[in-house]
Amino acid sequence: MLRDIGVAAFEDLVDAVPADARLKRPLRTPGPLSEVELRRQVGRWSESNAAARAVSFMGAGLYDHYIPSAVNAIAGRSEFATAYTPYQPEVAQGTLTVIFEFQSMIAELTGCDVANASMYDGSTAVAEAALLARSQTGRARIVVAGALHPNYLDVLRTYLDGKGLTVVTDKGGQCAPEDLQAALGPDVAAVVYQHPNFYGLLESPRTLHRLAHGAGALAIAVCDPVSLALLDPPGAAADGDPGADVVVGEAQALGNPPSFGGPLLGFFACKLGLVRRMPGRIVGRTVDTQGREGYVLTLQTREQHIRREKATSNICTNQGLLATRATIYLSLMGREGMREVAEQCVRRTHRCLELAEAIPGYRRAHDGAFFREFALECPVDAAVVCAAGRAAGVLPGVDLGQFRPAWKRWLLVTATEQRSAEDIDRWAQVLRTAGGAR
Amino acid sequence: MLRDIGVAAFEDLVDAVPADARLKRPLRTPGPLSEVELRRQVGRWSESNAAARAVSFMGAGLYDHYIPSAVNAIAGRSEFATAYTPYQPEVAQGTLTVIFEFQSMIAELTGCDVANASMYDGSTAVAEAALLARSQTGRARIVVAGALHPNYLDVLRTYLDGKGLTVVTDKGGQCAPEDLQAALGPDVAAVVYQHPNFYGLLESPRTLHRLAHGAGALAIAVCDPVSLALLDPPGAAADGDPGADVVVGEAQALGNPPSFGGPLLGFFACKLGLVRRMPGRIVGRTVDTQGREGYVLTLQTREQHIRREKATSNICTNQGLLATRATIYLSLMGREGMREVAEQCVRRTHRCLELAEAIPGYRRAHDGAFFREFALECPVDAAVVCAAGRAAGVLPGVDLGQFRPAWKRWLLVTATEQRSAEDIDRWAQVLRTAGGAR
Amino acid sequence: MTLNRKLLIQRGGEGHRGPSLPPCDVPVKPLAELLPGVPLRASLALPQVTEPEVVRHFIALSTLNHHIDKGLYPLGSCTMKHNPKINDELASLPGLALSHPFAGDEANQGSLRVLRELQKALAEITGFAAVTTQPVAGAHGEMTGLMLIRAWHRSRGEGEKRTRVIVPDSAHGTNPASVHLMGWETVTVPSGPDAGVDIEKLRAVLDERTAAIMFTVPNTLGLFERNIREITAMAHAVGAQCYMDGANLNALVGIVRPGDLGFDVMHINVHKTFSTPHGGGGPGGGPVAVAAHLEPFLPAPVVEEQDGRLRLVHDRPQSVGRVHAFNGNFGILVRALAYISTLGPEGLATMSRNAILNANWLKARLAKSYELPYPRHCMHEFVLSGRGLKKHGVRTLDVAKRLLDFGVHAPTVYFPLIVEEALMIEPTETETLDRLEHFAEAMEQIVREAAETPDLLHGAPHTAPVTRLDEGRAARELQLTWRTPAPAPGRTAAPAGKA
Amino acid sequence: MTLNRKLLIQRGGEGHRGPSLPPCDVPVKPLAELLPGVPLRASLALPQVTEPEVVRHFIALSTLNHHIDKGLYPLGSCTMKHNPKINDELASLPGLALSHPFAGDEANQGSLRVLRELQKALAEITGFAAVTTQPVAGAHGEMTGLMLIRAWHRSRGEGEKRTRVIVPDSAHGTNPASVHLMGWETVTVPSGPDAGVDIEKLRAVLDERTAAIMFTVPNTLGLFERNIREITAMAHAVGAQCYMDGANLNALVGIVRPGDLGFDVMHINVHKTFSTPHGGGGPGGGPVAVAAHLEPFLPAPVVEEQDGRLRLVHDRPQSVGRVHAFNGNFGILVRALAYISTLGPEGLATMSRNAILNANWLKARLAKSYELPYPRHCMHEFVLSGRGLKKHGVRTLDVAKRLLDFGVHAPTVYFPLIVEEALMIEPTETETLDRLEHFAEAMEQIVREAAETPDLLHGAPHTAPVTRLDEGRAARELQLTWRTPAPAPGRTAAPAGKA
Ligand SMILES: Cc1ncc(COP(=O)(O)O)c(C=O)c1O
Ligand SMILES: Cc1ncc(COP(=O)(O)O)c(C=O)c1O
Repeated sequence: MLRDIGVAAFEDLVDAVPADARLKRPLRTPGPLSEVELRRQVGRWSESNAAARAVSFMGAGLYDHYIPSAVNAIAGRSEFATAYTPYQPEVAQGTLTVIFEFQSMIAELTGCDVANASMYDGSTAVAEAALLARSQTGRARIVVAGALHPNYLDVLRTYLDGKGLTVVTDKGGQCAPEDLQAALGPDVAAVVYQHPNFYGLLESPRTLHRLAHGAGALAIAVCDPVSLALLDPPGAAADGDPGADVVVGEAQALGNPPSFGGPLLGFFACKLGLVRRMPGRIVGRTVDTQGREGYVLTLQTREQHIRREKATSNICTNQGLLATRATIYLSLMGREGMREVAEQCVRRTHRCLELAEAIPGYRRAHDGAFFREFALECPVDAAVVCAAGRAAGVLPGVDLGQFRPAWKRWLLVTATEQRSAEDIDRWAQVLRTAGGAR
Repeated sequence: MLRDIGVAAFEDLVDAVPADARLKRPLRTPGPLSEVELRRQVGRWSESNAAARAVSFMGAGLYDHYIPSAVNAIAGRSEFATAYTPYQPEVAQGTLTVIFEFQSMIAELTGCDVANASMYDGSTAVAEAALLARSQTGRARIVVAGALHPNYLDVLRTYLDGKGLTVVTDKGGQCAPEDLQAALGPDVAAVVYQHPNFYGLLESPRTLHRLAHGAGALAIAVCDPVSLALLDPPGAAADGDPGADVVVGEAQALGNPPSFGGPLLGFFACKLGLVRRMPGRIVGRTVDTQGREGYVLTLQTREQHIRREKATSNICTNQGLLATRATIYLSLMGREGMREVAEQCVRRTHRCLELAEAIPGYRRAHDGAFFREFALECPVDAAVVCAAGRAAGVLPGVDLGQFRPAWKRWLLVTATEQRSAEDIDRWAQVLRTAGGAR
Repeated sequence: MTLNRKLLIQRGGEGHRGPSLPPCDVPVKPLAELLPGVPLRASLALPQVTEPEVVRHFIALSTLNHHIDKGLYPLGSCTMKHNPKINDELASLPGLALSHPFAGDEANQGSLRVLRELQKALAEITGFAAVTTQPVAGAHGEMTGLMLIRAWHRSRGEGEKRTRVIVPDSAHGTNPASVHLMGWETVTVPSGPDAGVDIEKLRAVLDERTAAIMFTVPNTLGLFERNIREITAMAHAVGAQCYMDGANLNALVGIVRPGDLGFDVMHINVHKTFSTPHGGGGPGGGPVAVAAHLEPFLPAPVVEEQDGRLRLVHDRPQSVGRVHAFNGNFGILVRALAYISTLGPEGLATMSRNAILNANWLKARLAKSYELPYPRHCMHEFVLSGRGLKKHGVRTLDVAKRLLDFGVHAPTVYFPLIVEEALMIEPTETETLDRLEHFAEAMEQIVREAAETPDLLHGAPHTAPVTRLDEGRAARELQLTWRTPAPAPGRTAAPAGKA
Repeated sequence: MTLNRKLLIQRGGEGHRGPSLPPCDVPVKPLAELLPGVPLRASLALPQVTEPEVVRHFIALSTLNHHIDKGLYPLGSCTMKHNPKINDELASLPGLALSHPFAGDEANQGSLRVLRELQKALAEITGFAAVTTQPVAGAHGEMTGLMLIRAWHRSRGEGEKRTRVIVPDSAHGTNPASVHLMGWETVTVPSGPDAGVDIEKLRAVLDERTAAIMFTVPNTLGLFERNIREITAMAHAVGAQCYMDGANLNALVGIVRPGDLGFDVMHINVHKTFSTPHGGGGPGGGPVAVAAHLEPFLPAPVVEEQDGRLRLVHDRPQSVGRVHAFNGNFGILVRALAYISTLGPEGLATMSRNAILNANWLKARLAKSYELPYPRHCMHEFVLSGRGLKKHGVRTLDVAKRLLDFGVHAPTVYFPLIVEEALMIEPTETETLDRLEHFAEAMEQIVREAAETPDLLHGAPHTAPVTRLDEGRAARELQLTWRTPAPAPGRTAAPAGKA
């Protein structure tokens, strides 16, 4: 090949690279490892995680849901996994059609008019929603109403450079409308609330929307898509409330494993009127020169590759394959399946609470209706319960002490449809052991 | 649908089924189980096998070789996995081309002219070869020369209805030519020998061929395809010997897991002159009406669906997907990779022997060169060594006592390229522990 | 003009390598020292290709196939139903995939449990006393079943005299071929006008030389033999055994059990009724179920349970012996058990009911445009005749090839032999009404095309990767490996597109 | 005429169901009791379809895609190389796939080990002191890197005044977009005639308002900036930081390390250089590597090792904060580490060398038929101009669309903006000479076609599942979900075939 190129040595090709800056030694990186060795090594790492064996009652934004085998079989196909962004739509109708279906299903779940092709995760979707609200309203302040996931709040703070952020602390777990009212003003771009919130408690979306809209701010809902299979969708109009302007959230739960927190699937849905400010890719339906239906990336003039510094966001690569998985998942589960998933999560988690409340020393940290997650106040540090769980092959919940010292007796508990009654009994046994009350 | 069909009730459709013979109660079968429950149950069964954790030094016809990840990724595609036998070649060129490549690679490995699309397993391939020899020669007696896998011998006996079978017992592990000579006669249809044989020992194929052919019998070699990457292929002519007439064997080792002994991949290769008596499917190359190359099932007049009772065999469904896996495997490994696999198996197994011989009480059961497997005589029952191994997460070899009481101190040992030096050291430690000589 | 489709041996070359192996971390002694005096081969002509190119090669090939995940596959007698993905996942669990039959029962309780549970379920479904899971395909099961019958006759001192098996003329080719493998003789009985066997002709050939009758139920016309219990009784009356070819079990589950129809033994194609994927030709599974009197003869070893522990019992003095080197197609049996467990008792019955419903719906619809030789309610499949199209110079083969242009696979054609220009159609229960309608429309359109544009059918398929292939040439030239020279090169098409 | 391609919502219906859930084995209380007073939704318009139909739907869709396992994918700046299958396998090991970040360090040693080893390897490859693996894409990394720079300036009391970032005109759109996200201003500097940045113009805009320069190395023309060290020195001289967009790192590994070129911070696209599959748009991974002075500002938490135990350290007072809810795209990072480990030190260097070789070979070949605006040796990619074809009325878009007919993907087109009718070609190192030759022949044939049959190009692609799509209509009509009415139906083609 060198001859064809017309050089004598490879070095001639890279002569623009300053000779004295070049690396003159081999890299000190691991390997080379054959597949046999890699499987052994990574297999060992995998086994050293408790998740290799334990049953999990952990949520807090990442859930261990049932993933139908067909999701893996289909999404693993090279055609989906190894394709690039659909820049040549004529040879990317597979990906484009799937995104169109994804957008449609997210719009349906959230009650919004439109949805995009995905965001990095739930937290950055929240942050981008806040930025959208700022540019839409020309106002600066973002008000977080009640218990938003602490990590989401962190990311929002990072994106907002710590400025213009007001947090209306929850009262007994939920946002008190009067507290929110007090925090509002003419400089508020948006009210952000999570529903069900970080503690799993249900908020009053319509009230929050009315307050936000009353102040001329946008209402941004952060939702768990599993809950949306049952709950009144916040993006839809009802009782004179036009609905949230933006609904975002994390859709990992739809056919994707927790995977130590990534890759995830942020979703972003909104009113049609906001679509030109929406971040990320959007697919639209059109026709080809022969009049056949087809799909393309559309509204690209919002995007960085066209608009550069005037783009609505800098996002380029997104979380496409997870959106594909979510689309397959939702298709397999269907309306009835999704409802059942949600109902089972509700019922199994409530069963956990029922058992826990019968054990001396344990009680709910909050009142109020919760969906599929609740904070349990333990008679000992939650870390003690977690340690007891690990010994018994159970991850009994999220130790909230890792977020705030004041929460160190709180355990955030969820049970998906994968947790059997027997699992839940084992879970309760862990609580008994840890609480000292056998 | 019933209306379209023109009946009032489903029962009308099955009115030919005698009413009093019908099943009037629900079946007593397990389930229904959701995927979640199935994974739990079958997962539990899987975990209860020692193989879930132990490193294996077991062979005897089933080997734990490295399977490249790409083999699973490709062969798992619906296009290969869920297609039927390629009866409509125009929409089965994928399967047909793969079989053609499989036949080509098996022919190359064995040194034969042609190979078929697969047999049930190595043992039934041997039996079918014996039947071919009978019909080709018009003679009845099949002579087994030396150490054929005992289970293969069983299957051969079953297929031959126990008749016309002479076993020339090995001498010190190998077939003694004079013993074979003594067993031959004008009624002998074929000489069947395994090479490397059941004990892993190498036979002298050319000598055996000469004896067989001298008696007017066919020579049938039973081979491990991994060994054929290095060994002189018995089907090829050399030194005036035209080679074995038929080479059969088990190709599970080529990209397929042991899977408790099935599904397996019998292969069947032979001289071109025998092709019209060959059992099973064969693919041939041809052209379509536009002159483009293509592949079809050919010589179907040998097969049961055309010839019925005059067919060369009753085989219909074969082991196609395993042949696909083997073809992908051989393609990925290539000439160099296959040689290296074989060499590593030789070296690692010889390393086992080296370590074992240094432990008091252990010694080889036979002399003579062996390929990738050897019988080790233990100071205690092999079952004791196996039990010690299980406790230590090692399956140290095959306890030959399960075949014959006289062999109860013999452990048949193999180490594939997957067994590291460290694994082999652990193996030796098991031997020490079991032998009482720490 | 995509890259010319080449065989892998024509790609790559020196220096191209796939995935690597671990380094040899044991002492690397020269082979000549480890294999003293052993003749080694001089060359090995396998491809040398990189992983990306291997992957592309096989993925490109894969796309040339029709498969069940692409569309309807109404191959009569093959029961091409959906293969749930979970079953493949379970069969590849490491503890199962890596389990080794010689590791001992203690080490293999999980694998033995699978065999045991499946055997129990199959015995229940078929109404028999015991099941062997050693046979790996239908034909293998047939052979095994006939061996059991032979062993039973021998045990009664009738081994020598009973050497004939009576098989209806509608039987699958494996039946007579399996009979032949026993060294026995096939006696063919013709079907009567209602597609049932001609009872009088049957009676005429049944005698003390009869080892067995071998019936497919429902038969290969998809019809249930009304007189089946009289027939099995007649056979028993002369001391013969009754073998049922269970390839069509998909019609019967939860409705009627072969053991209750007078049969003594049957095989089951798990790659049909129990949805294990067909893999482009296999592997399948052909368990054999038997009445109690045949149990002692089952291939050894058998699985037995005692106090919850399972073991393989080899000591079976009356056994016909092994028919497989190990335990049958275990990985396939895992899938079958998973399928049975997923459906559960009611689901299994619904499966057969829906298979029957789908077939009858399609039959009723297509009877309007094709000839239906046996106008009765069918079970899970039915047979049409394409004879009526001959007047247009169109044959069943043309219909089959034309169907490929509609994205569906052709039915089984020219079988059973007793129907002229047969089209044997089995839609299975996993197809929706949408799919059946689409298939029916295609079949109807083809009837119109036969009259109006018969050459369109003669030239079909038009949209497949290749047009009709020259099978005669393949059989004449016998190019069976890539070492044989390729046929004269075809036209290299320029990329499509109107200039 | 295959079954009309429908959206899933148009299929199935009542009674159609996918896989089932376990029965609810806890007390089934009415929802109204568990969710008292909570407003529930009235309807949920999701499809109801069976598993077989869902599988077919998505498999049929999948076949409409080009993908790296199908053929060449020479998208410049995207590094579409082969994705080894083993990497996917490893990422789905249950212990990794199910690990939960809130389970605590004790429970997650394996996952933390992956992060730690990858961070070490990336630091070594890039020549930087530390790496964060939190950012999940290149653009996310850019934002994170700029935040680190901002934090550093602030720590030195210069936060207020440094609000400008200098970006060459050849830069990718994410660069200015990321700058904008910081509330900063982009200053664009033009490229000189040798495609390097115009040093004098650069000098003119560098001042104490400059927060950073942001360079892609090699640049998006595939050319290595000869003066890069002078440039970084110039920037440092005015107190600015130097950000390297590492999207093109595939050209540099083992050859030169960005940390040794004067850069302070860079991001790495693991979905390019380290071969994690692109998934039809993502997920990727955008780790950021920094020199020691920026380390205190990295997003919290960071992984630390002590006595072989790993932990996530949150107490990082100077941290810019979190940029991701958890630990970045962990599953992708597993793949990247597996890739790095497979290649090993020498393999990594060979990777970049071969990427450069392949690109130069193709460049030398195509320079004979296309205009090469910058006739220099390139690194891993190069840019041609299709300007010469305009005289035939053919544009680069036509070339791109026509290439699809040859079974290869089009290069990146109309980028970088500084080349008229740009074709940006990156073959990657995993392509064989065969594949490059085929691509070159296709490109050459297209030049001939442009002269002889330009309409063939205007109408291209001819063999793709659809012809060119009306993007204007899509943007006008905004049919963004299946609730919007479908466009006027297209022609329903009769099955192909000449009557
Ligand atoms: C009626 C009938 N019997 C027997 C068989 C043979 O089964 P197998 O192919 O599994 O050997 C078939 C297979 O097509 C069949 O349809
Ligand atoms: C030069 C360059 N910079 C940045 C990016 C953005 O990376 P990502 O798509 O991962 O956000 C790209 C991606 O195409 C690129 O080519």
